[in-house]
Amino acid sequence: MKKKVAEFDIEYYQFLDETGKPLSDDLPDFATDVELLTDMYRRMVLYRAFDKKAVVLQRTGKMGTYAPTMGQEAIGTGFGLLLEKEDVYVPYYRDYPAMFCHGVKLEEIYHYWGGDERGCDYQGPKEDFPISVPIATQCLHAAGIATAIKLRKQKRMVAVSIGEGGTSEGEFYEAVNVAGAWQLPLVFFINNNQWAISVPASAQTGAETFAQKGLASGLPCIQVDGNDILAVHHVSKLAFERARRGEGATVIEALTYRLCDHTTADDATRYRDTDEYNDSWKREPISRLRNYLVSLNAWNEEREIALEKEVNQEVEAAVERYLTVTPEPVEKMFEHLYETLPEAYENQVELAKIFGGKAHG
Amino acid sequence: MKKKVAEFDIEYYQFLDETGKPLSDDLPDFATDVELLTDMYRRMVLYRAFDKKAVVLQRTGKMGTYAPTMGQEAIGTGFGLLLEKEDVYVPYYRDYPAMFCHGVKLEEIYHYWGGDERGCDYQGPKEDFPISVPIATQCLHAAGIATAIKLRKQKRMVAVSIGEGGTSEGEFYEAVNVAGAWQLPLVFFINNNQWAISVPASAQTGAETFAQKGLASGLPCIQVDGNDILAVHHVSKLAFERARRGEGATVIEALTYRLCDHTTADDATRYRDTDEYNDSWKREPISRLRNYLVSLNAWNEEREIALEKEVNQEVEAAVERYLTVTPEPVEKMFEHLYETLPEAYENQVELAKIFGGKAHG
Amino acid sequence: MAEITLVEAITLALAHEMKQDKDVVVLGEDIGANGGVFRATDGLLETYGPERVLDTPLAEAMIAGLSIGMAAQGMKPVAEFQFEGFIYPAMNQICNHAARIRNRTRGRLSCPAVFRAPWGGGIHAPEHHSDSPEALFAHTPGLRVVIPSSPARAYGLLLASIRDPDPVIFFEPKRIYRLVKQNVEDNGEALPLDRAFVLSEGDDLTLVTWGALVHECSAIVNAYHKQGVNIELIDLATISPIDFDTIAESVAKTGRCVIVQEAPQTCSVGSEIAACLAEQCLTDLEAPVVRVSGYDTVMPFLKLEKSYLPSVDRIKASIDEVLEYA
Amino acid sequence: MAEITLVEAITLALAHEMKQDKDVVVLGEDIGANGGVFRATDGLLETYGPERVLDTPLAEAMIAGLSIGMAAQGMKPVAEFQFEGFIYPAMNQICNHAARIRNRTRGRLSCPAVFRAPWGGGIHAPEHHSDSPEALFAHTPGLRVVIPSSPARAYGLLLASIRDPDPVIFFEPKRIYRLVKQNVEDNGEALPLDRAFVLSEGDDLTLVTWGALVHECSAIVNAYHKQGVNIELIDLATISPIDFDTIAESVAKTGRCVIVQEAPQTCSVGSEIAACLAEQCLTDLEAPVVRVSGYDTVMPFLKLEKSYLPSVDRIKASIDEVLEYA
Ligand SMILES: Cc1ncc(C[n+]2csc(CCOP(=O)(O)OP(=O)(O)O)c2C)c(N)n1
Ligand SMILES: Cc1ncc(C[n+]2csc(CCOP(=O)(O)OP(=O)(O)O)c2C)c(N)n1
Ligand SMILES: [Mg+2]
Ligand SMILES: [Mg+2]
Repeated sequence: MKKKVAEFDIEYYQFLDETGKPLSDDLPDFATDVELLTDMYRRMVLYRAFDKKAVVLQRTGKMGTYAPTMGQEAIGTGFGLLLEKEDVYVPYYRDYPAMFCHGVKLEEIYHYWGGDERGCDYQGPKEDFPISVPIATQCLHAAGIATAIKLRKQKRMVAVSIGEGGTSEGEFYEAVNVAGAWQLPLVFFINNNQWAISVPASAQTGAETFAQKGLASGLPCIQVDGNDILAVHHVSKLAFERARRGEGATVIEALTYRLCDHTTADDATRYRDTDEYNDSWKREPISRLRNYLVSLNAWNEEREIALEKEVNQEVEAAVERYLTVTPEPVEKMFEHLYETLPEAYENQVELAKIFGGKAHG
Repeated sequence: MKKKVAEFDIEYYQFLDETGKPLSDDLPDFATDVELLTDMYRRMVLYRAFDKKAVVLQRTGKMGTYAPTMGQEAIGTGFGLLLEKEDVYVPYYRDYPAMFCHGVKLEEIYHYWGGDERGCDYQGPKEDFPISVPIATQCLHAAGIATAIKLRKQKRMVAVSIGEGGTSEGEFYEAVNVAGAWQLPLVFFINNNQWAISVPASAQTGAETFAQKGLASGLPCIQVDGNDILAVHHVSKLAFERARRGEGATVIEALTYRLCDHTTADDATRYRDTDEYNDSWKREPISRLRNYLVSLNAWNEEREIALEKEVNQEVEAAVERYLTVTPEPVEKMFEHLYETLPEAYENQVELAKIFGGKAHG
Repeated sequence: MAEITLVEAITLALAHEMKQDKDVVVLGEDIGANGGVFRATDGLLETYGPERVLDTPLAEAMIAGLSIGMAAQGMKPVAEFQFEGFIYPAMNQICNHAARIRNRTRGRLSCPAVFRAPWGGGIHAPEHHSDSPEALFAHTPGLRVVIPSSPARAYGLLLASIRDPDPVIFFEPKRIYRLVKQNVEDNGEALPLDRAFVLSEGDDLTLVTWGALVHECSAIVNAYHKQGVNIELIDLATISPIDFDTIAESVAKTGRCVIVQEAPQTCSVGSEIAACLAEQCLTDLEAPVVRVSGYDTVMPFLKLEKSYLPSVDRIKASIDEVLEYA
Repeated sequence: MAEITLVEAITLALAHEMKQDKDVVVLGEDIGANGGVFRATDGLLETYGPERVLDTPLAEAMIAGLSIGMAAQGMKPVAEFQFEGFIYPAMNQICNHAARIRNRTRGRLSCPAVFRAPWGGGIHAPEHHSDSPEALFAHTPGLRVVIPSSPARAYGLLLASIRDPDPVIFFEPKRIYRLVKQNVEDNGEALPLDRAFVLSEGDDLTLVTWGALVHECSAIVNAYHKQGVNIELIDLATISPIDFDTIAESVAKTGRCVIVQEAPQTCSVGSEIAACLAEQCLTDLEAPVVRVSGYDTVMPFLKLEKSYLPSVDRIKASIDEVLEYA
């Protein structure tokens, strides 16, 4: 005898089609909030300008390896704007839009990839974690922060992001598992940009969706068009509210496309079909929102030109601050190893001062 | 706009009720195969006698710490009998029934817990992995073996087991994930005995079932009454056939109860309700199958008495072989570290011979 | 003031600090109702409740990762790994994050966590339950590594570790969890984390060890003392950052040094001490340094376990060799 | 015979052995169509197809665990970790299983796998991409650890590692992946896994190093040679089990030793060498041993990376110190 003991489904959200036209009349409330939408738009344009500039900085020898975020702006912007100041954000390495929304400065990310630890010493969101390079580890930090918040009965929440490839790591799953077991105020964003360097999403797992990985711990799982900022914002709101109400964690898979090389050290033409890449530009998020704004009569050519000028100035100012920072002296590599440097280190610090020279690029 | 993009359900299998009465007429073919069923019964009785003896050996100082398997005999016996000689079995540490079915000798397990590496040098199933103490790691070994089998286009399969607590480890999930991604000929058995030492199953995860953890990689997931050997055998057959047909992996959660302390070093009364424990005896697998056999007129008091005698002799013979083995000389601890011991070890081997004495208990 | 064992001293220190500082929480597998498999957290759940004593799901990377997140929020997690052999899944979190978070954020975030684990061999436990992996963590900058060898030192060093603003690997010699009792006052006094303990003074030879072997070594030192040979016995205890000064001072006096450890020899803490001697104390050395270590092979299953660990005979033979060297 | 780089020598050895032995399979992240982020597996997918060249899901414990299972079946998996900093999630599998499976089954099962990873600093990579964790594996009995420093040695040592019946950690100095070219004949000849390489002979001082620093050290040795100082340069290469005999022989001749490594100093391979010298060669030593190491701090982000790594000046200063010691 057999009986069904559990049932699940995964829902997919999308409001705007590729051209920015609503798929139906059933739009979320904020879909007419022009102020919010233009803010979203302004930010996405800014972040893309930031991103392009970063690639230029790297190509011209002014920065180290960089992981561009081109094409994925709607995800981080869509949920980042929902983060309150007192919430905590734990990013993966390709997730500057959400970091910026939460108060990280443009030049901090330049410093980071420029090889300066001060790029992790955020002046804005003091509790946010810096970029995590060891993939998936950040999910457990986020769960730990959410645990602290829950134990202290605070009304805050934590968001964390990860690439779809990263969800193959055990540590991602362990975080999902404890988030479910302990009903943590935590929202997972799986940024499914279809590729993990050269490995396509389809080769990472046998699952039809990455969202369903949350079922392993009984979490609500949502799939969303990550190039439709309305949909991202909408599902994030649902999940954040749930977390804030103390009802636990959610897993959100946002579908998008990596419209760039994996990093500046990568050459995607080695493994990725150019047609697929070109075709994906059709679904990119910025023009989609612009078209929608235009259809609301909330945007025009003139404003576009003004915005372009504005963001370029903002990016240039950040670059200026990045390039003119005084290098750290060599002994800084010891200063923050422990709160107080153990005596045993005296010789090494002396040696470093004698032989170390100063920071270089 | 939202739409459903994926749907799943978990089915639960049970044929016999607690008293051994069929829940319906819908029984599997083999439910009248008296020869098979009495073999199952004989084995379960033997394995329980083996288990009780192991606890006695430990208590009387003749063996080290031991993890009993009391109450869980139907799971390993139920699927172990379906393993072909050329299949590979990768056990967790509480899973002697399946190991025995696949040809491991009783005394080999005594040697193992007695602290003798030769207990892992199985004379029967040469390719099976020994007991894995670091929890969940064995799932990846099983996936690796299944990968080798698949790459070599062999018609064999691999089974692996793990406790429900162990499924919280990332390595379990990584194995499930690759089994799904690569359609490996592999069947996972989650032995849900309700407790991971002192932690109840409900505290391990937010999931309603442990079976559904397989959904994370799109695998078919089945829950089964692990005290009903008919049900275990039936679902295992389905899963094994699937694996042998090259259709990929399955996750099976078998519900049972740890009718013993976690190990001989544990005292379950510290954390476990005695009523719950006592109540669980009602559902134990051996009397259930006996009752069913009796109802088929395939078992009686006389055969029971004969069987008891037979298994006691078999266990005593194993104990005898265990206790009379010649201890290994001390230099054995180097002999199999590498295939050929590097020269650098000469001094250490000499030292060990001088100071080592010989193996003790 | 009561006579307590080493494991009771651990519990006492935990309870003391949980009472003093509500940010201290303990977490791990089976540490709640069960009080830990060695009972190190016995009674804490009853006193401090499930919000300060967290039985976690079974996953060590998770335990470490949660601790890092909680610590970054100003909590002071004291995490237990059930045995040292199960700390490997957490190495990614410990080495790549706990040890680095302060440095890589230039002090913005930090990790005031303690990672405890029963450590070492000699209790006839199953495989993977008797290792001594302290060198792996001593090799990792940004961590502290501490191994106490008596109830009093366990109490004082654990208090210090919990109060320390940086991550501490705290290994507890399980073989001597209950070996001896000692009067330990619950006075909240921490011991310094950068000072080895000179347990007996002597001019003839310096004997450095830590963990359970401190007991064999003490007995050996007493035996030699009766024969008029005075051995200076150092319990290293704060393994990393190492207090080499105390060893150097001693060897300046004795000119001879034997190091005794359970861990395999290659790239071990004993190697570090011998290396520092070769670098900084060469002219003081009147005899070759000798390391008495676990062999460079896998810790055997229980039948051969005693043959693996440094035995009293083996230690004495090395001491004699070094003493006799002219 | 062609002039090839170190990374090309890796590819050549892989291709050679895949051709010779159909049980050899390579696996890892991005090693297929992409040929590995450093192109070490470039072209192998085209030649040997997806059943011999396996792009895996993104999970290092999984890569190691699969390798162990495959190896137990008699395959010879050569697994790539994308960078040494991402090997930590695999430590549980490597230390608790790969290193032990032969011993714990008394030879019934074994693990003829190679775990490759680009290793070391100096290429201005992001954080976690420039570490030198060889000591962690050298401390773990049952493993071999190999680090080549030239195209020819990379070729010969990788062949040997693949053919070796036991697990080998094969770290490739990424800084010199493309630094020099060398004629390497694809003759299938392996180099021994238990012999250090004496790159230049000399009576005045023994200089031991491995990996990318072999190049700076060679240049330094040449410079001293011109001044009439003859330094014996040893490329350790087979890190574990260590070939201490070659070092001891050299120091017997020179009486002076400097060890140069990228890794942090405490409990490092350099510590082991210095310790063995203090134990076995004390009377040979005419001067204190000196280790020139990465500092005992976290490898900095790229701006300070060069200040962290042993520089030519720092190495020379130590050599002078040791030479001048009287
Ligand atoms: C633990 C670990 N393993 C490997 C890497 C190397 N690596 C960096 S990015 C990457 C691919 C990640 O893909 P995905 O998670 O899909 O994120 P995406 O880069 O596509 O945004 C890999 C393998 C790493 N950083 N950390
Ligand atoms: C990686 C690891 N962590 C911790 C342990 C210690 N330990 C042994 S058994 C056990 C509980 C396992 O429970 P479960 O998986 O449910 O299996 P059961 O023992 O109930 O059969 C724990 C925590 C271990 N052996 N390995
Ligand atoms: Mg991706
Ligand atoms: Mg269980």
